[in-house]
Amino acid sequence: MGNAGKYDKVDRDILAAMGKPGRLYLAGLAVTASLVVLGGILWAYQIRNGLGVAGYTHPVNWAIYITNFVFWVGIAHSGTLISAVLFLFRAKYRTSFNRAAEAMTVFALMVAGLFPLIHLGRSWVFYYLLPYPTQRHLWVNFRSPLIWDVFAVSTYFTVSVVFFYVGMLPDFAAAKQRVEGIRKKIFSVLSLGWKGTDREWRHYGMLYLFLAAFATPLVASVHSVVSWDFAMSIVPGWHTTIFAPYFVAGAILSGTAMVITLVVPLRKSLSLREYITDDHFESIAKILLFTSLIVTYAYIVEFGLASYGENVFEREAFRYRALGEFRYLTWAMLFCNSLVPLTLFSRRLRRNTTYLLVVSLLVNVGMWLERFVIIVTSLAHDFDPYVWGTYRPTYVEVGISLGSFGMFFMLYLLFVKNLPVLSISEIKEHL
Amino acid sequence: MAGPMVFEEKGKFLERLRGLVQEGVPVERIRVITPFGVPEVEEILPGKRSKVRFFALVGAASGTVTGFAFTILTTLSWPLIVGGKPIVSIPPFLIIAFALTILFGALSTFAGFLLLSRLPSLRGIRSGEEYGNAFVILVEEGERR
Amino acid sequence: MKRRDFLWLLGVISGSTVMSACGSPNRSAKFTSYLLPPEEGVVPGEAGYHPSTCTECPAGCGVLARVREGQPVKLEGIPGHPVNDGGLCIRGQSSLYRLYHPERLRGPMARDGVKLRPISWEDAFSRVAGSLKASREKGRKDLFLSGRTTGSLSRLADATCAKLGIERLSEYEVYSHAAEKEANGLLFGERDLPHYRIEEADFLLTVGADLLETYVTPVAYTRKISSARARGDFLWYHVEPHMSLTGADADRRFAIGPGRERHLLSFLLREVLDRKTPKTPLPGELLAALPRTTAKGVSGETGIPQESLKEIADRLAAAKRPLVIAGGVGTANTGGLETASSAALLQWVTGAIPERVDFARSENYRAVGTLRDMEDLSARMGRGEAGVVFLFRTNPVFSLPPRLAFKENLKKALLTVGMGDFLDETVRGADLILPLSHSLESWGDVEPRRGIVSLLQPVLPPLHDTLSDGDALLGLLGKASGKRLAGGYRDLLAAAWEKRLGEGGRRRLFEKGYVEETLPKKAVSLDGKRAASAFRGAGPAEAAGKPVLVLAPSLRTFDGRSRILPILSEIPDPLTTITYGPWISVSEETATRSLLRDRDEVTVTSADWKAVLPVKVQPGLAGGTFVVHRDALPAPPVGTDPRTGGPLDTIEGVAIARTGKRIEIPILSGSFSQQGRGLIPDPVHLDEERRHERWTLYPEHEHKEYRWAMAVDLDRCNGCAACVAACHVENNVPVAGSADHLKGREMSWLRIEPFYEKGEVAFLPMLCQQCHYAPCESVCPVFAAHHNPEGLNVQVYARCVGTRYCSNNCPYKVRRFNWRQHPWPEPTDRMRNPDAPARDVGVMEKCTFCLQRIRAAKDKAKDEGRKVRDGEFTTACAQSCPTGAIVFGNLLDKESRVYRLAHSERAYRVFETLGTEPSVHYLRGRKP
Amino acid sequence: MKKTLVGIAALGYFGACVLLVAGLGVLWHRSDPAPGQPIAFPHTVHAGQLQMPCTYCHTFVEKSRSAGAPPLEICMGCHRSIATDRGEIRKLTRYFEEKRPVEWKRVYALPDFIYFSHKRHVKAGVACSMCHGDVAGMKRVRRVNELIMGWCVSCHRVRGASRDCATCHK
Repeated sequence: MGNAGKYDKVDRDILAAMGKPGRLYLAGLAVTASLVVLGGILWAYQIRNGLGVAGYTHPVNWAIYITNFVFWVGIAHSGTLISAVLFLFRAKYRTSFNRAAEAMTVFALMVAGLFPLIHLGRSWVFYYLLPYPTQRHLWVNFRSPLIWDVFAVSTYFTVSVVFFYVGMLPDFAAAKQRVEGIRKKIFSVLSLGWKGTDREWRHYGMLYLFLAAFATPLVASVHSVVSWDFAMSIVPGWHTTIFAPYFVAGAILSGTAMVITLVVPLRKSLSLREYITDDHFESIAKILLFTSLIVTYAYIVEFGLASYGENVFEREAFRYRALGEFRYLTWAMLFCNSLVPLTLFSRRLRRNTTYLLVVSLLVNVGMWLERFVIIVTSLAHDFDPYVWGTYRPTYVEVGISLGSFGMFFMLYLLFVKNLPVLSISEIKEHL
Repeated sequence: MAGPMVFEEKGKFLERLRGLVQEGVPVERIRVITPFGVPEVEEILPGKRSKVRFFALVGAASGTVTGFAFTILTTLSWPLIVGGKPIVSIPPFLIIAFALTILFGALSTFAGFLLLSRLPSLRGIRSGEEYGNAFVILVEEGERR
Repeated sequence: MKRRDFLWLLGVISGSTVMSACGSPNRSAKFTSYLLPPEEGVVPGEAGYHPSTCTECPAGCGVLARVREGQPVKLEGIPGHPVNDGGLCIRGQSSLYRLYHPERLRGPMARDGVKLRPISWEDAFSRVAGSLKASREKGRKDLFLSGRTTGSLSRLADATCAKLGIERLSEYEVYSHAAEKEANGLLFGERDLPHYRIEEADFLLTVGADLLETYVTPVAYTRKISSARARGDFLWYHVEPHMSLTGADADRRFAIGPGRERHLLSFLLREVLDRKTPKTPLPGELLAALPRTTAKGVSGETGIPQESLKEIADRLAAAKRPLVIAGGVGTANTGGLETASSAALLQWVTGAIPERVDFARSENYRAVGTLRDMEDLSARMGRGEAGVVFLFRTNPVFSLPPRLAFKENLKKALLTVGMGDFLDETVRGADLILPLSHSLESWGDVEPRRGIVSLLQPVLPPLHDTLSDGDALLGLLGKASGKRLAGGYRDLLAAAWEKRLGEGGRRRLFEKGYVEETLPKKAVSLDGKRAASAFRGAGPAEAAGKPVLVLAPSLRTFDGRSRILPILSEIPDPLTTITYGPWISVSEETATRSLLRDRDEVTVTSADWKAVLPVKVQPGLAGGTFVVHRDALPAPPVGTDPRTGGPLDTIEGVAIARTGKRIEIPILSGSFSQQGRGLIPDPVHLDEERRHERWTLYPEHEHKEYRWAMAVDLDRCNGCAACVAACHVENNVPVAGSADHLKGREMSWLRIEPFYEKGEVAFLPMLCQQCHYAPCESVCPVFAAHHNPEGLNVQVYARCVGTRYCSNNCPYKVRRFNWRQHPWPEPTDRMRNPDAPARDVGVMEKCTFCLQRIRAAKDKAKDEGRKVRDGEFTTACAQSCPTGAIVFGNLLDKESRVYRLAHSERAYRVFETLGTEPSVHYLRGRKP
Repeated sequence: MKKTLVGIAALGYFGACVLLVAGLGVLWHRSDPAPGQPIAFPHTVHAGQLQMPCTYCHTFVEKSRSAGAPPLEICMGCHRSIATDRGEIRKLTRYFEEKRPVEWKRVYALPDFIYFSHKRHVKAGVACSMCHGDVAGMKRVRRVNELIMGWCVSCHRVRGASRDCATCHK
C-alpha cells in the first residue's frame, strides 16, 4: 500500500480509541466517579465539623493531605519531563508517550491543586492566599513557601495546559476530518482552523521549541519549591539542603512509574503495539532505574548526615523514622523505591511490560510512603520531647485520598475516549 | 496554472516543489499544505525565521520585571516584620519572579504564534476544503499579490 | 448617720456592678440607656475590681474579682492580703467555673417519690418548719451538719440552731487534721492548728504535710517559703511516703515507709534532746514515756539510710531557728498521734513555740470534728434518732468509707435538707434541696485565721434562684420561729462589722477586702502528764514489707470537692501530666518487678474493698508504695484511728494485680526525660557571647518604645500550675475535653513540663517564647503571624486560614489549633473575657503575653502622657504565681526587673542554638 | 456555527459572574443602615437647632472606649418641663417612670475580634462627624460608613496612626 494508506492507517488506529466504549470502560468510569462523589461528601463533612474529623494531633499538623499534594505534584512531573526534555534531546521514543504523559500532568495537577484547600483549617477563606487587591489594603507574605507554591503550581498548571493543547492542535485538525457529529464541530473549533500550511508549521515548530524550553526549568523549579515547603522550615528531618534535587528526582521517579502504569494497559486495550513498542518501554524503564538510584543516594545521604552529625534533634528524627512506630512504612518505602527498581538492570525485565507494570505500581506505593514518613515522622518527634506524639489517619482522610485517585483516573478515562491518545502528526512524521 | 496539486507521496511532492522553485516560480507565490511538519519544505522555500522568538523574549522579560515589582511594592505598601527578616528580602522574591517569567513567557509565545499564523481563522474552521493526509501545493496568480 | 453612709457604700458596690454593664460595645446589637448615670469611677466598657474571698477550699484567700459588663471574668489574689498576699492557687483561679457551671442548682427542689420537682423558697421553708415541728412531736433530734464555717456565718448557724432547738454537730472536713489537734490538745491544751511562721525559720523539716498543695493554707505557706528562700539561709527537708509537689520542691526529699513517720520523729526528738538541753527541761514522766530508738532500728523501720537520718538530725540540732511540721498523710495513720506529738515536742524543745508556731493566730479548726464523730452520727441516724437533718455545704456521702453506711442511715431521718450548689452525692439523696449562691453572689465574711476578717461581697446578682448562705439560714429561722428579721443577712453583717471592727475597720474591710486585727502572742505551757499519755499505748507495729496504698490529697481538687470544675480536669496533674480520669501511681521498682507499664489496667484490693485503675509509673516513689488521689475514690476504705478519731489514709496490705487490659488515659507528656536536649540545663551555660550576640547577614529590626519580655525563675517555680489556670480564664482558652486529650489535642497556651532525672523532678513552664527571630512568622502565607513593634508574635485570628505551618515550625510547639468549634454552654459564655478575642474553628491560637492587658496599660499611660511603668501591670500567669517566679516587663527599660533577670548569671533560653532569640528568659541555679 | 458556540460560551460566562455577584450580595449580610428606634429621637433638633455638643449626652466618649448612650436622667433633666405633651416625650417619661432602660438599636457595630476606643480617637482630634457623618442633619441616624477594615486602614494611613495589626485586632 502507498504512503497515504500508511497515514490513513495511523489516523484510523489512533482515532479508533474514540469508538464506542466497552463494558469494562464504563464500569471503570462508574467506579472512579463514585469515588469522586465519596471524596466530595467527606470533604463537605470535614468543612462542616472542622479538621478534627481528620486524624491530626498536636505535633503532627500535616499528614495525609500534604502527602497527597506532594505525591500528585510529583506524578505531574514526568509528564512535562517526557514531553519537553525528551523533545529537546530529540528522543524519538518520546512520541509514543508524550500525549499520555502530558494528559497525566494536567490531571495530576488538577487533583494536587485541591489538597492545599482540603488541608486548610478554613477552606472558605482560601482567597486570603491569593495576591489580589482587596479593601483590606493587605497582601500576602511572599516570604512564605506556601505562597511560592501558589505561584509555582498555578504557573506549572497553565504552562502544562498550553503545552498539552498546542501539542494536540494539528491532531484536532486531522481528527475533525475523521469524526462526525458534535465531535466534528468541537474538534473544528479546537483546531482553530489549522490547515497545515508551511507558515503555520514554521511558527508551530518555533512555538513548540520554546514551550519545551520554558517547561524544562519549570519542571525542576516547581518540585524544588514544593520541597522547600519542608526544607525552609526548621523541623529536624525536613531542614535539609538536598531536599530540592532529592524531591525532583523522586517526582520524576514516581511520574515515570505512573506513565508506565497508565500506558501499559492503554497500549493493550487500544492495541497500539506498533506505535508503543517494547524499545520505548525499555527506554522509559531506564529513566525509572536512573532516578531510583538518585533517590536511593538521597536516602543514604539523609541517614548518613543524621548519624554522623552531632545534632541530637536530627539524629532522633531519623532514628525514629527508621526504628520508630512507623518503621514498617519506612522499610516498605526503601524496598519499593530502592531495591525493586534495581532489578531493571536486567534487559529482559526492562522489556517485560507486565513486570514493568508491577514495578511501577510498587514504586508509586513507595513514593507515596516516602512523602508520608518524611512528613509525619519528622513532625511527630521534633524539638521539645514533652510534645512528642503520633498520628493515626481517620476514614475521612482515607476516603478523601481515595477520592483523589478516583478523580485522577476518571479524568484519564475520559481523556482516552475523547482525545487522540497519541500525537498523530508526530507519528506520521517519524514513519 | 491555478488549482491545487495533490500528492499522496511525500517524495513526489518534494520533487514537484523543487521543480517549481527551479522553474522560477516566486517562492512567495507557492503555498504548501502538509499533514505534518516537513523539515525539507523549510529548505526549499526559505522564508524568514519565525518571529515567535521575540514574543518569548519580551514575555519572559516582562514576567521577571512584574515579579520583582509586584513583590517589592506590595511588601512596602504595608511593611510587616516576619521572622526578623528585612521587609524587602530578595531571595524569596526571586522565586516569584522566576515563576512569573516562565508564565508570561509561555503565554506570550503562544499568543505570538496565534498572531503570526493568523489563528484562529474562521475560514479554516468552517472550510470544506480538506486534503486529508495528502501533500498539497498551491500556486497563486502573480497579479493577486 | 454611720448606718446610712454604710448603706450608701453598699449601694455603690452593688450598684456599680450593675451599672458597669451599660454600653457593652461588642456583646450585643443593643445599646442601652440606663436610668441613672453610673457613679464616679465606673465607666462603661472599662473593668471594675471588687474584693472578695475565695471559698473553693477552707484556706480563705482574698480575691479581687475583675468585672466586665456586670460579670466577673477573672479572679486575682489581693496583694497584701494576710493569707495569700496576691497569690492564688490553681483551684482559686478555676473557681469562676463553679459560679458559671451549667449544672449548678437553679432553684429549690423537693423530692416526691423518686424524682425531684422544683418548688418555691417559701414552700421549701415551710416544709422544713413543718417537719421540724413534726420531729419535735416525735421526740426526734434535729441535726445540723456543715463543712467548716467561720466568722459571722458560723455564729449565725449557732444562733439559728440554738433558736430552733437543732443540735449543731461538729463540722465535717475530710482533712480535719485530727492527729495534730489531738496532740496539741494533749501537750499544750490547745485543740487547734497553730499558724506556722515559716518565713522566720532557717531550717524547715516537714513530715507528710504538703504545704504547697493542700495543707491548711497552701498559698500562704508557698509565699512564706519563697520569702524565706529569698533570704538565702533557708534549708528545707521534706519526708513523705508518696511523691508530691511539695517533696519535689523541697531542697531534699526523703521517701519513708508509710506509717513509719513516728519512728523517725521520736528518733530525732531523742537526738535533739541528747545534743542540747532545752531551756525548760521536759517533765520526767514524759521523758520516760518517749520511746527509745537506735539509728539502725529506725533506718530499718523507715527505709531511710542511717547517714540521711544523721544528716537530718545534725541540721535540726545545728539550726538556729528550726521548725518541724508533721501533718497531712504523715499523721493520717495509726502512728499519727505519736508522730504529731513528737513533732509538737520538737517544736517545744527547739524553742519554735511561740516564735514560729503561733497559737494566737490559730487556723480556726476547733469546730471541725473527726471521722469518729461521723461514725457516731451515722450510728445515731441508724438508730432512728434523727429528725430533720441539715447537710450544709458538705459531701460526706462521697468521702466517708462505706462501712459507716452513712448514705443508708441518712434515709432513716424524717427529712434530709441538702444545702449546696450542686447535685453532689449527698445533696442528690436529700428530700429537700436548698440551692445556695456562690460566694461571688453573696454577702458574708470569713475568718480563715484568728484575727483575720475577710470580706465576701456580691459582684453580680445571683444567676439562678438561689440564696446566700446567710440568707438561707435566716429564711429558715424566720419561717420556723415565726418572726422574720427585718432586712437580710446584709444588715446583720453590717451590725456585726460595726461592732467588731468599728468605723475605720469597716471602711478598710470594704476598701481592701480584709481586716487584720492585732492579737497578743499566746504563750502555751507543756502538760507533762497528758503529754506522756500521747506516747503511751502507741498503735500496733505496722505490718512489715506489705504493700501500702496512700490516699493522697489532690493539688487539683483538694479532697475531691473541686472535681466538678471542668478546667481542673483539663489542666494536667504536674507530676504525671495526666488530665482526665483517675490513676494509681506505682513506683518504678514495683513496675519493673511486676512488668507494669503506663495505662496498664490493674485491680487494687484490700481486705474489704476493690478498685480497678490504670497504672502510672511514678519515679521517686518508694517500692511497695502505691498512691491514689483522694478525689479518685468515692467512699474510700479508710479506717478510723482509735486514738485521734482521725481517718487512716494509708491502707496497709493492699494487693495489686494486672488484668492484661489497658485503660486509655491522657498522659500529655511525650517524654519525661529531656532526651539530652538541655531544656533545663544544669549547670546553666554562662558564655555571654552565645547568649547575647548573634551573627546575621540581615539588618536587625529594632523596637522603639517597648520590647515585652518575661523571666521565669525555675528555682522559684514549684509546678503548682496556678499560672495555667489563670491563663485559661484570662484568655478564654477552651476546655477541650478528654476525647480530644486522648487524641493529643489539648488547648492550653501555657503548660508545665515535668522532666525527671533519677527520681528528681524539675518543672519547665512553657509558653509562647515570643521569639525575636520567630520561625512561625515567616512561614505564614497571609501575615496572620507577624512581629509587632513591641516584640510580640502577634497572631491575627481573623486573618488565619489554618495552614498550621506556623505550628510545625515552632520548636517549642506552643501554638494551639482549633480542631473544632469549642462550645461554651450557657452560662459559661458569660465568663468569657470580652477583652480577649473568641477563636473560631480552623484557627491557630497562642499566648500573646496577654495583649489585652498590655493594651489597657498603654491606654492608661497614654492618657497620663507617659510610658508604661515597670510593674504597673503584668500578665495573668505572672500575676497569679504564688512564688513570684514569673516576671514580665519591658526589656528596653534598663531599670526593669525583667532586664536585670534576663542579664543575670543564671539566665538562659531554651534551644538557644536555634537562634530564635526568645523573649522568655529562664533562670536556673543549682539546688543547695 | 462557531458564532453560536462563542455566544453560548460568553453568555454562560457572564451569567455565572452575575450569579456569583448576586450570591455574594445575598451572603454578605449587612444590618439596616438606618434602623427605627424605640423613641424617635431627632438629632436634628438637639444637635442641629439647639447646637448641643455630642458630649452633652454621650458622656463617656472621652473617658471610655464606648461613647455610651445617655442615661435617661439626662433627658429628663430638660424634658421634665420641656415639650412634655409630645408623644415621643411621653414615651420617654413612661420609660423613666416605669424605670425601664431604653434599648436603642445599634447603628454602628464592630465585630467581636476588634478593639476600638472612642476615647483614643477623640483625644487624637478625630471629629465625631468624620466617622458618623453629619448626625446633626439626620432626623433618623443613618450609618454613613460601613466599618470595614480598608476604611479604617486608609484613615490610619493618612493620619500616620499605627498600622500594627495588634492595635485593633484583639
